[in-house]
Amino acid sequence: METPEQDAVTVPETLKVAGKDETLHAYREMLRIRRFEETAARAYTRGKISGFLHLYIGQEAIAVGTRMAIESGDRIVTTYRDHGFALAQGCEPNACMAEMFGKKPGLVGGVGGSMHFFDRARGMWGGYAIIGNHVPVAAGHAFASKYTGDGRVTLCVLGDGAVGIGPTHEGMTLAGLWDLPIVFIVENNRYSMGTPLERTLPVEDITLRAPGYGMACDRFTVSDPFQVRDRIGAAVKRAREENQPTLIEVLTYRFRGHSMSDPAKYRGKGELEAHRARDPMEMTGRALRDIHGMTEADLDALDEAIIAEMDGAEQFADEAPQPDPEHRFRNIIIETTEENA
Amino acid sequence: METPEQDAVTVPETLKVAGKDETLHAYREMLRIRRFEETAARAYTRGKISGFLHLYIGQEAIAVGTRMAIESGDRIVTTYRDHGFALAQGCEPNACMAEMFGKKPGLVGGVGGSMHFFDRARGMWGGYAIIGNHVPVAAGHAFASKYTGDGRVTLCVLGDGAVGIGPTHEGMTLAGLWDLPIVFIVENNRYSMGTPLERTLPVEDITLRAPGYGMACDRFTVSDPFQVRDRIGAAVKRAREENQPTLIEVLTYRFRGHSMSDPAKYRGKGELEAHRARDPMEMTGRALRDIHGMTEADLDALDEAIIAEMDGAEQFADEAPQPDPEHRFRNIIIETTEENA
Amino acid sequence: MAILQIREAIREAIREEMVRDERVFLMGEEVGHYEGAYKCSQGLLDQFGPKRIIDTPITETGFAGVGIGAAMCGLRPIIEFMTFNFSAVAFDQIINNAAKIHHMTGGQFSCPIVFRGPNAAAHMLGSTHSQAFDAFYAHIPGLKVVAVATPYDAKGLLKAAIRDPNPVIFFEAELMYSVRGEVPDEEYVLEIGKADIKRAGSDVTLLTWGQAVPTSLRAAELAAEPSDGKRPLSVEVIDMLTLRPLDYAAVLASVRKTNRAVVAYHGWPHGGVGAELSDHIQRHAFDWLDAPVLRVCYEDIPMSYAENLEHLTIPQPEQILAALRQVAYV
Amino acid sequence: MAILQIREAIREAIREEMVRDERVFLMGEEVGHYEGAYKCSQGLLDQFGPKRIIDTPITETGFAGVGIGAAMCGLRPIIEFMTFNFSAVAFDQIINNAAKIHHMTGGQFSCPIVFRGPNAAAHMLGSTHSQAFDAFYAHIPGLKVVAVATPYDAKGLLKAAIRDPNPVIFFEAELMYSVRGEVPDEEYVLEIGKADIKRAGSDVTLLTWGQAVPTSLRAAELAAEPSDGKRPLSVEVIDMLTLRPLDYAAVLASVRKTNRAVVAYHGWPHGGVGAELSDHIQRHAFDWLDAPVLRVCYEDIPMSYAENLEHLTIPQPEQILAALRQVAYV
Ligand SMILES: Cc1ncc(C[n+]2csc(CCOP(=O)(O)OP(=O)(O)O)c2C)c(N)n1
Ligand SMILES: Cc1ncc(C[n+]2csc(CCOP(=O)(O)OP(=O)(O)O)c2C)c(N)n1
Ligand SMILES: [Mg+2]
Ligand SMILES: [Mg+2]
Repeated sequence: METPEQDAVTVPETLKVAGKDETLHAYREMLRIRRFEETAARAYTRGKISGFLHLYIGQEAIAVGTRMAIESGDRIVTTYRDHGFALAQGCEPNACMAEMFGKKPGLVGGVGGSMHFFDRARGMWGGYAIIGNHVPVAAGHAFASKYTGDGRVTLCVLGDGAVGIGPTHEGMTLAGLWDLPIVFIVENNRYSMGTPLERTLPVEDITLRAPGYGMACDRFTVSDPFQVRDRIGAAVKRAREENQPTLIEVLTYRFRGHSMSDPAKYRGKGELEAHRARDPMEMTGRALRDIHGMTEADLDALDEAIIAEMDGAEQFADEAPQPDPEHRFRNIIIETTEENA
Repeated sequence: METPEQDAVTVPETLKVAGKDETLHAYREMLRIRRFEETAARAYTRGKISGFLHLYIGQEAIAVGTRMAIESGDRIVTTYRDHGFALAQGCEPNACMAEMFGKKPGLVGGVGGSMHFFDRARGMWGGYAIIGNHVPVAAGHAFASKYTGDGRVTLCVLGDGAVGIGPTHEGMTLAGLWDLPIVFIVENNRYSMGTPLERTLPVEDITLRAPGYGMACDRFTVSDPFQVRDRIGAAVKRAREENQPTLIEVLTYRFRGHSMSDPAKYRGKGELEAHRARDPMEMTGRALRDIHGMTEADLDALDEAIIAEMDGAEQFADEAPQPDPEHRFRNIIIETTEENA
Repeated sequence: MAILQIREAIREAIREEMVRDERVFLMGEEVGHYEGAYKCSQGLLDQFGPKRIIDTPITETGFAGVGIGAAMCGLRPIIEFMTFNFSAVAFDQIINNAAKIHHMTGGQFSCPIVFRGPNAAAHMLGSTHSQAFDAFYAHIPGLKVVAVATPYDAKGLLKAAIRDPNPVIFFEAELMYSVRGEVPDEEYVLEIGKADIKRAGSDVTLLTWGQAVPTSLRAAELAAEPSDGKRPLSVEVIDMLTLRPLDYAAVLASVRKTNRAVVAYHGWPHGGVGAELSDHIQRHAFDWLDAPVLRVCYEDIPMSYAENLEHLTIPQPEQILAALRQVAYV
Repeated sequence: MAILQIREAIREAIREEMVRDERVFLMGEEVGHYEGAYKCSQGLLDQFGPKRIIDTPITETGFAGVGIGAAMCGLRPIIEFMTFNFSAVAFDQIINNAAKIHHMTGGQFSCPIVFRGPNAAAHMLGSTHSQAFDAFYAHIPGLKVVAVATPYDAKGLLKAAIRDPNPVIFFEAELMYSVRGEVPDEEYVLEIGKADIKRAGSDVTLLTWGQAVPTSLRAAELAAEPSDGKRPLSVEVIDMLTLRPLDYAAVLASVRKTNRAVVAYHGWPHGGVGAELSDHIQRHAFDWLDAPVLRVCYEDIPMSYAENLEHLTIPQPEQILAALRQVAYV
């Protein structure tokens, strides 16, 4: 596994030029995702959350940076590793936590769990758990934008493990052929489950596929949320103004296992530490201290407030009622009426 | 549609340097395919052949050139447009015609028809009719060659319309990742059914996909069977000696409709004529006359012999018995025995 | 009343719904410039233009998914599969996205989409191109499944399917596109979920759908006017029309009257809609049944290309007649 | 006799067959270095190396097709689906290639391949990860379909599946991999196509398979020793084990003895193997039946994540008991 060089461990340019408020905002958002997931992880080990739980810890800058690059009304379509984008889009931690607890006030009423976060009002369009099968669906959202002229951009997020599967190929083929307003963001965290890239990709550079789709592309290692905002922002602009799709490979790293059940024994020696050493969230915190003159105490206070928010979410989820038994029969078939016909 | 320039209508170099015997052989093989299919087309219009009938007329040089580039034992895996490769591989016209007539002595006993020619002994490994679903299967043959070290090369033939579909992508991804001894030959005849490339491909150059699969590639417009032999031969060598896959796009043209039911109204004006003017088979015939001193009479005699062969095949098929009724229950489930277990 | 072919009835349904609702579009292989592999969309590209009549590359998973994604945005896609055999490569989109989006999103999104095209055997197309997908799709909660056999039903039910807020699988039949029948001149929409008695009778209930409908009606004629001196039978032929949800009420009402039932359809025997019907009848009309429910369908084998083998594999009127007589002890 | 978990029995079957036959290899996601998502292949990469224990990218259609192509060349692939839910994206390879190659090639090629992995619901995985694929694959001629619920059956039938010259779909269950049971120390191979009486009885026949086997055995206990004072019932629990071809002889022999039948399984109700069984029973044991055949299976809905909803959707012993009593008029 490529492990970053040590000199990477200095505050990146994009962070240096960012203002204090936006830096603080980005830091808070990333920290909220991390604390939310740490809380969820504990709840999982206590048996309060079940099923599969895939943590985003280490990748937060992508969701937060992307949020800063889009308008409200734009659509985020992602995988089962969806907490980061959900929170960055503004979903309520209470509703998200309750969803994972399988409770009635959950984001989708408790029927979906961790892998299926949907919050239409906040531009969170899922939450899909069959690898690659959301890619044509996302292309369909972009198709609808072009059809209706709603001016929306769709952002389709997938993992490095999803580029080899057919539905991804078909979705990208149609996006390229039909010039759809969409941005494909491949979160390359070096692994699909326990398998490193070398055993899943014929070539390391995923963007080599872009020319075959007639798509523009970009590729970079995440340093901080503003870098992500700027790089993805350019693609969003291209989509919105020119109806041109873009394939972006974002090199990132997850600090936890694939899911809670994965001890991640497959990592190389020192690999995790090297990536932690350039944790985009820590970088952002450092910028607040070194550049914007915030104190440890300031950051601790912020952290405590966020931890309290997430503890609150856990308590809310814990105390929330289960869905009523009849709920399992709802939202399957819609009755036909004059209105919806 | 790209229509070839007129100066293309001179005997190509590769034909000029070919010897008389091999030129005559190649011409005969191409003519056999063409006459076989013309006979089949007539039989179809008389209701003797049913189902779908896809003619290869115009593309013969690919099958004949490929045959000259491979060894016996190598595997041809192609689509429903399979008559050309079957005959080039040495399949009996009688058996092939009988198959299309749905008769007992058919190549696969009359259960497959035109789209499913299989003749294992002659390296004809099908004959598949679901677009793209033979690509992973062909990769599996190549996988088996690497696994057993049998030294065989698999040639997987697909149409321009098959490059956008998922199974093609997955088969090529695995071939590239695992370094399989396979050659992918995309027969780009400019149309998938009635749809020209511009409406099916995001980019015209199909080989732009090769880098994403970590594969070597080649791309050329068919001039004659020897050019095909040489270009595909290089890829076959790479596969056999280095276990390296290659993606080859062969620009060709079908003179008939997609299938017998297609009047091909969608062609551009003068398009068909322009392509006929550089018909690789006619070119080869011209080389026999202009370079190798054969007379019209010689060629006519050859033609008559071939027409007689194909008429014989039609008569054979016509007179052959239908499969026995019980045959429909055969070859579905194999009884388990000591030997096959 | 106009006399239309089924392909024309389908075309008119699409045309009328596209005129009525801007959100409706047609997408599939060869639906535009080629006007449909079976000419169901003849003239539609000229009338509605390439924005709403969309030719696709061969990417069933891709354009099925695009349709689903567009439906989630409020559009009303009609996705044509050149034949349902090709929906096998899009199976995941249908079972995991189309059928589940509304449920999986807690009702925040719906998926008003129609997947339509010919289903089951045509003539001598071989094993991969002759399959009935009824059993697969009717099994899946979250879908509606319709199969039509007359121009009247085709037009009325396709319009209903296009207006339906749920994903609808709409089965046509390649060999029936030219079948003619009366279609009202004024607009009408039929109700999904209702079976139709195509021929009333009192001795035996014959449940059928799709391509087996004409075969069943023929069998009913043969049973009514036997040429072999056997006792005539009054057969009630019910076209199920909707395979999910099944019109169990219509089925039970008839069986409780005739006390006998045969199910005839195009499809393999192991499980499927045929078994569902006979299971339901034995469970809910147990005390009314004078004979076991019989099924006449494909043999349990892949379809062969050879004409004689294909003919033997597909249900013929004679076999249905034999089943009708067997349950009536004639 | 050793006591093994089902995952160990599966591993031993694969190991023994790989030692016995060079042509056998295991391919799938995470089967090698990760040793299987459910640790079924623990230690196999070390023993056999990466040539025969092959990690794949996420390309179910790709590696299913590679397995089919390799089988056509004479190899004996074992293709692991991490769960059968992911076989939906490979559906075409299974229905159109694996199931048809032998027939479509006039017998020139065969397809000796095993597709294996966990099927049906686990615990709180939501609608796309909790589906039973029995109905889909058992419907398809050209396939054999097996479902196991004990270490003994798992080992003996997986070895049979690997040696079988036909394509075999082999269903396991995520929640049962840790189930322990006796497995003979000496080699044995079981016969595909034979049901197994897991508990003998005389009042009611209970047909079941897969994850519903332990639930059914529990229900049989409850029926035998009622805590509620109701009349005890002697229930014959038959584990079908093979879903295609079904062991109809064993089914009919039992039903003609008990005159009553219940089918209990994990899967949706519309059609499928459950309907096939009750249809077959009513047809061939009509005069023996004292009550309609009942089915206990999933409700006809997508699976919800919430624990209480999932519990209500999956057959529980109490519901099976109620069905047993209903057919026995208790
Ligand atoms: C079609 C399909 N096959 C297999 C799986 C099981 N699975 C879930 S996540 C995963 C790994 C995905 O890795 P990647 O795409 O890199 O995303 P990441 O988890 O790293 O974010 C696998 C194999 C699945 N969900 N869908
Ligand atoms: C999955 C699938 N979708 C659709 C079809 C119907 N179909 C058969 S051939 C064909 C066109 C293929 O064109 P191309 O790949 O260019 O091959 P060509 O016919 O030109 O040789 C189509 C759409 C099919 N057989 N399989
Ligand atoms: Mg990854
Ligand atoms: Mg073509």
